[in-house]
Amino acid sequence: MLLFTALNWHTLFFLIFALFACFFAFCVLVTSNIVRMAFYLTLALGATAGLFMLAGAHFVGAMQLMIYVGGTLVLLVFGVMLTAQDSFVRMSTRGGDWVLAVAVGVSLLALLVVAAIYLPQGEFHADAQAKIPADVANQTTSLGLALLSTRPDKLVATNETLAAGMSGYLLPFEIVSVHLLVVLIGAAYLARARRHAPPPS
Amino acid sequence: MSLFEPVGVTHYLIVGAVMFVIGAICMATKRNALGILMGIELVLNGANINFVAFGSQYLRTETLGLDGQLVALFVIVLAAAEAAVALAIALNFYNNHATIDVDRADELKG
Amino acid sequence: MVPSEWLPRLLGIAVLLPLVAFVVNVLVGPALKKYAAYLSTLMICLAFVCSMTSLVLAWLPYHDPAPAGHGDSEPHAAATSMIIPVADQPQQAHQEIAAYTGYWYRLGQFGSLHLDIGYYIDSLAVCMFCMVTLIASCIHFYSIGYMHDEESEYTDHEVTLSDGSYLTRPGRFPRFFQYLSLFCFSMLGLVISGNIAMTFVFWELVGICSYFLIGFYVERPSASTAANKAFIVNRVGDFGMIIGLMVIWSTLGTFNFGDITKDEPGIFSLVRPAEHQHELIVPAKMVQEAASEKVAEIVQHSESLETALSEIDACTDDWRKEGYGYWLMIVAGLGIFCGCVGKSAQFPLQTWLPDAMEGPTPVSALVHSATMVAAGVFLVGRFFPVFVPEVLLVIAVVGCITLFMAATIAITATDIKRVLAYSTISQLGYMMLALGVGGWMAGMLHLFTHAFFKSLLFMCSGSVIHGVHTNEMTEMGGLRKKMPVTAYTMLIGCLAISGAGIPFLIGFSGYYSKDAILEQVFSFWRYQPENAGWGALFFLVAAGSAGITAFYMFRLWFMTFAGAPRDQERYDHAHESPKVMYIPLIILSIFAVGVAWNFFDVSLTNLLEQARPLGTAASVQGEIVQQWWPDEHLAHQEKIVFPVTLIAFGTAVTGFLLAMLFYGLRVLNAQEVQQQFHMVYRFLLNKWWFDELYDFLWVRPTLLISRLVTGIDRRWIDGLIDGLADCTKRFSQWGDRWVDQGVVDGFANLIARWTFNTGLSLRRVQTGQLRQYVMFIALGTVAIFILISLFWSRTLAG
Amino acid sequence: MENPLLLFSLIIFAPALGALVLAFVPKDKPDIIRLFTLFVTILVLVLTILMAIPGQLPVSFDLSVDTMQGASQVSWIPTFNIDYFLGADGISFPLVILTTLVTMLAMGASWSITKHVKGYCILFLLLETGMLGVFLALDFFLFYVFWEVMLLPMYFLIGIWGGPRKEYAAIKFFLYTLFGSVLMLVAILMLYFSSDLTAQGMEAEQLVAAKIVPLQEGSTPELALEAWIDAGKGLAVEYAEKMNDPAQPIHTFNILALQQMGQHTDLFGGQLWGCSIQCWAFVLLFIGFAIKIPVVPMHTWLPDAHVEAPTPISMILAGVLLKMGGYGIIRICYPICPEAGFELRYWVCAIGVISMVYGAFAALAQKDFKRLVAYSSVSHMGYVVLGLGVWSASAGNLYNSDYWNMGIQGAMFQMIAHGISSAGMFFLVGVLYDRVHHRNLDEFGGIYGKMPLYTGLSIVIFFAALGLPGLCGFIGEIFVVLSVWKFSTTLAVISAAVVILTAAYILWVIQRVYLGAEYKGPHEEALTPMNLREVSIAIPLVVLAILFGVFPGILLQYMDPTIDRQVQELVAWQKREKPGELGSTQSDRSPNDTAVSVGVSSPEQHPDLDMTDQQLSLFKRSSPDHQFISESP
Repeated sequence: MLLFTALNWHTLFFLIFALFACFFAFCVLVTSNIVRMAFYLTLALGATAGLFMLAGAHFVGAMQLMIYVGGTLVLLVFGVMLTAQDSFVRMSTRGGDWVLAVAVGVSLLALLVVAAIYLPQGEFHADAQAKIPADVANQTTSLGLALLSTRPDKLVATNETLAAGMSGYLLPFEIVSVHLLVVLIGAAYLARARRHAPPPS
Repeated sequence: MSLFEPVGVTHYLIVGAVMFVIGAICMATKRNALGILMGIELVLNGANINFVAFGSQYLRTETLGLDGQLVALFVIVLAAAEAAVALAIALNFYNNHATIDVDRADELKG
Repeated sequence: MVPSEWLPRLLGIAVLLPLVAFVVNVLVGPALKKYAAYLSTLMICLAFVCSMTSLVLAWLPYHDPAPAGHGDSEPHAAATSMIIPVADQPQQAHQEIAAYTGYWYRLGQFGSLHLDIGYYIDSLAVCMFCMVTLIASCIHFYSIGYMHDEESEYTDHEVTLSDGSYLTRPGRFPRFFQYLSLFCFSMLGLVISGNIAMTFVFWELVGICSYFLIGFYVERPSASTAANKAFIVNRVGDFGMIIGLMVIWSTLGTFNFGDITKDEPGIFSLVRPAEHQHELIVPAKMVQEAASEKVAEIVQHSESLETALSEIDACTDDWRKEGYGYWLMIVAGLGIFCGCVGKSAQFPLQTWLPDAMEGPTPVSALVHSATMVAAGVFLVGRFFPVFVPEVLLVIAVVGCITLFMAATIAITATDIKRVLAYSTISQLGYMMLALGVGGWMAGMLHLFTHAFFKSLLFMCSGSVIHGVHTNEMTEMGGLRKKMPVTAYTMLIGCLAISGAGIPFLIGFSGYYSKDAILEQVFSFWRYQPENAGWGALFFLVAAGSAGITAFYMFRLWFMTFAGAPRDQERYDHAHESPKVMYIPLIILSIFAVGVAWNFFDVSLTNLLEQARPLGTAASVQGEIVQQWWPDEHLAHQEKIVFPVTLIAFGTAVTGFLLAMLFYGLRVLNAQEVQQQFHMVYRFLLNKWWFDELYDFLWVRPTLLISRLVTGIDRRWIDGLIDGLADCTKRFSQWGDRWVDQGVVDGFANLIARWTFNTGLSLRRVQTGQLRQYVMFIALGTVAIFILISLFWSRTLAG
Repeated sequence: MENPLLLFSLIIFAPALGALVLAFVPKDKPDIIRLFTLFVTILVLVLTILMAIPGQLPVSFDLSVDTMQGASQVSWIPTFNIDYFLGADGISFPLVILTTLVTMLAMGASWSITKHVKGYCILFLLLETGMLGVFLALDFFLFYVFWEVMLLPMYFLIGIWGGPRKEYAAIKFFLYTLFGSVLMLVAILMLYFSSDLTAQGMEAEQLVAAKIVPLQEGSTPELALEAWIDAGKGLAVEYAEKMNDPAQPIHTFNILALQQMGQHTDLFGGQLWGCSIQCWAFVLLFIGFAIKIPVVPMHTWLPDAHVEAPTPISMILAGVLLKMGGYGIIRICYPICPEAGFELRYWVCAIGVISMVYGAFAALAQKDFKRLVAYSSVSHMGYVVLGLGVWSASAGNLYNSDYWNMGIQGAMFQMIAHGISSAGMFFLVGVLYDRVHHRNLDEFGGIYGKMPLYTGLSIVIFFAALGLPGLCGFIGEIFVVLSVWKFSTTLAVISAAVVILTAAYILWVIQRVYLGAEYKGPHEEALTPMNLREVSIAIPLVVLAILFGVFPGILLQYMDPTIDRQVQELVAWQKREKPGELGSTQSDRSPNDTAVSVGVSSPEQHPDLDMTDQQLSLFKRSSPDHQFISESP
C-alpha cells in the first residue's frame, strides 16, 4: 500500500501512453496491409494526444484528437478506400530496402536519443501537479489570446527586449487560414474526378 | 527511470524520436503512396511531441511557454492541409497511372 | 610743312601708293588689261611727287644744307681747304642728327620688349625715296613699251614644248606691273623702316619680289632656277643677318635706329652715347650679357636685386675694359653685313646676280642694279655707326675682292646684260670698300650716282635687246645708226660709270663718287701709322679696277654700237625703241650726268652730310686689328686729292683707250689675246668656277644629307617601329598558341569536362525513387549531426 | 547661356549632338548629311567667334583677364574628386577657334569623300568634340578622356577612308599616340596620388588661383576661403575636415590646382628611382605630347598618316591635332613640373632644333607631295618646341624673362600660323590630287598655266609656310628664333640656319609643281580650274595668312596677358627655388670666353696698344694731325 501511495501517477500514465504510441507506430511500420496501417496509425496518434494531455497541453491534445484522428485520418481512409483494389491492398517491399531503411533509421534514432539524453535537465517543480487545475482553466483562453496577438503568459516579464515576444501569432494565424483556403481549393482542383481512368487489370 | 520519480523532457524527446524514426522508416519502405503519407504523419507527430514537451511547465523550468503549444497547433493544421493536398496528388497519380505504387513514378529521374 | 608731322605722312603715303596699285592689280588685274600698267605707273609717279614734296617742302626749308667744304667730297672744294677746320670735332660732338623716328603700329609686345612697324626719316631716307621713285617711274614708263608684246598672246621662243612647237601663252602684262608695284612698295618700306627688324621684313619682301620678277617667264627652267638661286642665296645672307639681329635683340633689347622717346634709346645712341661724344663703345647691356657669369655671381652673393644692380653698374666699365662684349659687337656687325653681302651680291654670295638677268630687262634695271642690290649698301650705311673697326675691315676686304673679281669677269662676258650685271657687282664692291675704309659719304654718294647711270645703262641695253631680240653682243655691232638715242644715252652712261670728267674742274656724276672712294682708300693707306699693307692693296685694286671698268664698259659700247654689224640679218630688223622707252633714257641720262653737281650749296653731298651718323666723322683705331681709320675729312686735303684724281683719270683713260684699240678701231684682236691667255680666259669665262665650287661644296652635300635623313627615317626608325610591331605580333601569336590555347583554354575545358562527367555520374543517383530520396534525407541528417558533433561541438561549447 | 559652363559644353558637345542626329538620317542622302555636318561645324565656329568678340555673348572672352576665364565645374566622380571642369584662357582659346575654323573648312573639303558618307560625318563630328574637349578641359582626367575620344575617330577616319596603305598608317598612328597617352596616364596618376589640396604651401591664395575657392569682387583670398568652408558645399566639407590633418591628403585632378602645387609646394619633389616625381612626370608627359607634335625621332607616324589620310583629315591632323602636343606642353608640362622643366630645358630646346633641321632635310628629299608637306610640319612644329623651351631667364641676366615670353608667344603664334598654312597646304595638295590622282613631284609642272588662280593661292600659302614676312609663318618663326640667342648661342645659330633649308625645299617644290612649261604627269585633261567650293575654302586661309602676317597683334592680344602671367609665375618660382642659378648657356659660353680672352690678352699680344691709344686720344682732340702727317712718309 505504501508503494501504491508513493507511485507517481503521472509517470505511470506517461509510460502507458508512450508505449502505446510507440507500439502502434511500430505496427504501422511492420504491417503491409494499408487498411490496417490506417487503423494502427489512428491508435498511435490517439496515444500521442494522451501524451500531450499529460504534458499539460490539453487544448493541443484535443486538437490532436479532433483534427488528426477526426480529420486527417478520415481523409486517409477515404484515400485508402478510393484506391483499395486488392492488388494494392498489400504491397510488400524487398528485404534489401528493409535492411537499409532500418539501418539508417536506427542510426538516426541513436543520434536523436543521444541528443535527448545530453539535453540539460531543468529542476523539477515540486508543485507542478498542484498548479495543474488552475492552469487548465485559463489555458485555452490564453492560447486564443495568443493567436489574437496578446501574450498573457509573458505579461509578467517587464523586460523591454521581450517586447517582441509579447506580440502573439495573429499574422501566422491569418497566413495559415489563407493557406488552408488555398489548400482546400487546390485539393478540390487536383482531386476532381477524371473519367478516363483505365479499368483495373 | 522509475515509476516513483517524475518524467523529464528527455523521456518525451525519446518518444518523439522513436515516432520520428518509425515515420521516416515508414516513408522509406512503403511502396504505397498512402503509406508514405502515413509515415509523414508519424514524423510530424514526433516533431509535435517535442514541441509540446518543450512547451510544458511540468517538465522543465525554462519553457517555450505558449509557443510550444502554438507551434504544435500550427503543425497539426498544416499537416491536415498537407494531407489533403498529398491525397489529391495521390489520387491524381492513381487516375493517370492506374496505380498507387511510387516506384512506378520515376519520370523525373535524371 | 613741319617735318616731324609731314615727313612720316608724305613718305608713308608714298610707301602705300604702290601697295594700293599692287592690291588692285592682284584683285582685278586681268580685267584691267593694259590699264593695270597705267595704274601702277600713276601710283609710282604720285609716290615720286610725294617724295619730292617732302624733300623740297618739308626737308630743305627746315634743314639748310651744311656749308660747302664740310664733308664735301668735291675736289675743288677740298683742294681749296688746305687744312681741316679744327672746329669740326666739338661741333660734331654737340650737334643733333636731323632724323625723325616713331612707329605706326606694334607687331608684338613681350614684357618690356616690343617690335614695331615704324619709320626713321633722315635726309638719306628722303634722298633714297626721291631716287627710287624717280627711277621706278622711269622704268614703269619704259616697261609699258618694253613689255607690250605681253598684252596679247605671247609666244616664248626660248621654250619649246615636247611636240617641238614654241610655247604660246596668254600675256602677263598686268602681272608684271603688279610685281613691279609690290617691289616698289617693299623697297620704299625698306628705306623708311625705323628699326632693323622692319628692315629685315622688307628685305625679305624685296627678295621675294626679285624672285617673282626673275622668274617672270615661269615656263623657262633657267628662269625659275635663277629665281630659286637668287632667293636661296639671299637666304644664306639672311641667315647671317638673323644672327646679327639675334645678338642685337638679345643684348640691346631694341631694334630701333633712333630714340623714339628719351627713355628708350635706339641702337645708335646706345652704341654711341652722347656723353661719350658719340664715340663707339660697347653698350652696358652687351657687356653684362657677355659677362653673365660675373653678373650671376654678384646676383647670388648680393642680398637684394637693387644692390646687385648697383654693383653690376659699378663693375660694367671694368668689364668693358677687359673686353667683354666686344666680341658681340663684332658678331652683330658681321651678321648684319652678311645680309648685305647676300643682297648686294658681294663675294662670296655674288653668284646669283648674273643669273638674275633671266628676268625682263626693266627688272634688271630697277631691281638688280639701282635699288634692291643697292639696299645692301644702304643698310651698311644706315648701320655704319654700329660697325666696329674689325667689321669695317672685313667689309673693306669683301668689297675689294668683289670689285676686282666682278670686273675681271665682266671683261670676258659677251651677254650684254651679264656685262652690266658684273659691273653692278663691281660697283657695289666699290661702295662696300668705301664704307669699309670709313668713307661713309663716298659710299653713299656712289650709291646714288651708280643707281642713276646703271639703271640708264640697263635700260639702254634693254632697248637694244628690244631692237635686235638678242643678248649676245657678238651678234650686234653698228647699231649706232639704227638706234641713235639709245646709243648716245648709253655712251653717257658709260662715261659716267667710268668716271669721266675734266680733272679738278667738272665731270659726270661717277667722276665725283668714284674719286671720293679712291681718295678715301688712299687716305686709308697713307695715314696708316704702320703695316699699311691693307691700304696699299685696297688702293691698287680699286684704282686698277677703275681702269678695267672703263675697259669693259667701252668694250660693251663699241661691240654694240660701233663698227660694222656682225649679224646682218639682225641688224636689218633692228629699230629704235618707241618714245615711251627712250624718253626715260633721256631723263635718266640727265641725272647720270648731273646728279652730283652742286647748285647753290644744294648738292647731294650736302644733303647726305646731314644724315651722316653722329661720331662717324672721327678717326678710329681697331682694338684687335692694328689698323687706323682716318676721319673722312682727312681725305679732302690736296695731298690726297691731287694724286688720286690723276691716277683715277689715268686709269680710266687707259681702259678707254684699250677698249678703243680692241673693239672700236679693232687694230688689236681680242681673240689672239684670248688664245694667249686661254687659261685665264677660261677661268674668267667660267666666273672663277664659283657655281661649280658651291654646287660641290653645298648643294650636293645638302641633297646627300637629305637623302640620308630620309633613309634614316625609312630604315632605322620605321624599321625599328615595324620590327617592334612584328616582334609583338609574333610574341602574341606564340602566346595565343601556347598560353591561351594550351593553358587557359585547356584549364577551362578541363573543368567543363570534369563537371560534365561528375554530372553524368551523379545522374544515376537521381533515380526518381521517392523512397530512396527519403533515405538520402535521413542519411544526410545523420551525417550532418555526426559532423557537427565531431568538429563543431568543441567550438560551440567553447 | 549666362553660365559659361553651359556655353563651353554647348561648344564641345554640339558636334556630338549633331552626330547623334545624323545617326537617324537615312544613309542614302549624302548631300543632306554633308550639309548638316557643315552646318553644325559652322554653328560651332560662329559660337566661338561670337565668344571672341567682346560683348556679343553674355559670356565672352575678356582680353584684359590673364587668368582662366569662365572656369566652372560640376562634380563628376566625387569619389576621386574628378570634376567636369571647363575653362579657357589666352593659351587655349585661340586654339579652340583654330580648331573650329579648320574643322569647318575641312568639312567643306570633305565633299570629295563619297564612301560611307554617313559614317564619315559622324566620326568627323565626334572628332571635333574630342578636339574641343581637349582644349577646354581643365580637369586632368577629363582631359585624358577627351584625348582618347579624339584619338579613336581619327583612327577610323584614316583606316577606312585612307589611301592604299591606310591600315598600316592608321595602326601606326594609333599605336604611337596610344603609347604616348599611356605614358601620359601613368604621369597623371603619379601626379594625382602625390597631390594634396591641404598641403603646406597650398594657401588660400593658391586655392583661389586654382579656381577651387570662388573669389568675389573686393574680397581677399583668406576671406574667400573662410566663406567657402562655411558654405560647406562639395569639396569644402572634405577640405574642412582634412584641413589640419596632413595624414589625410585630398587628391585632385584639377590642372590649375596641380599647377599651383607644382609651383608652391614640394609635393612632387619625392624621389623615385633616383629622380624626383615631377621629373618622371615631366618626361612621361613630354614624350606623350612630343609624339603628338611630333618631334624627331617620334615623328614617323606623321608622314604615313598624312600620306594615307584623305585630304580633310590631313587638314585636321596638321591643323589641329599637332597643336595638342604644344598645348599640352605649355599648359601642363611646364606649370606643373617647373623644376623638371627647368632642369631639362636644354634638352627640350635641343629636341626642338633637331626636329627643325631634321624635318627640313627630310622634306628636301621627298618625292611625294604630301610627304613633303608632312615633313615641313615636323620642321615647323620644331619651332614650337624650341619656343616653349627657351627658359632664358637666369641670374646671369637678372631673371629677365622677356625673351622667354617672346619665345612662348612665338610658339603659340607659330601653332596658329602653322594650323593655317599647313591645313592650306594639305588642302591644296588635295585639290591637285583630286584631279590627277597622283602626288609624284617629278610628274607635275606647268600647273601655273593651267590653274592660275589655284597657283596664286598656293604660292601665298606656301610662302606663308616658308616664313615670308607679311605672312603668318614669319611672325612665329622670327619671334622664336630671336628669343633663342639669350638661351643658347649654338641652338640659336642652328635654328637660324633652318631658314635656308626651308626656303630651299619650298621653292624647289613650287618650281617642280607649279612652274615649268608643261605638265608631265597623267590625266592632264583633268586639270580644270578650282571650283567655287574649293576657292571658298582656300580664300579664308589665304586671307588669314596675310592678316595675321601683317597684324599679328590681332592674335597676340588674346595670348599676351596669359603668357605674361604664366612666365612671371614660373620665373617667380625660379627665383624662389633656384636662386642665382645660371641659364643653361654655360655649355656654349665658349665663344664669349674667347671674346674675353681676346679682350684681355690683346694688350700682351700688342704691347704697343697703349701707345696707339695715345695717338688715338690725340686724334680725338684732332690737334696734332698735321705733325703726324708730316711724320708720315
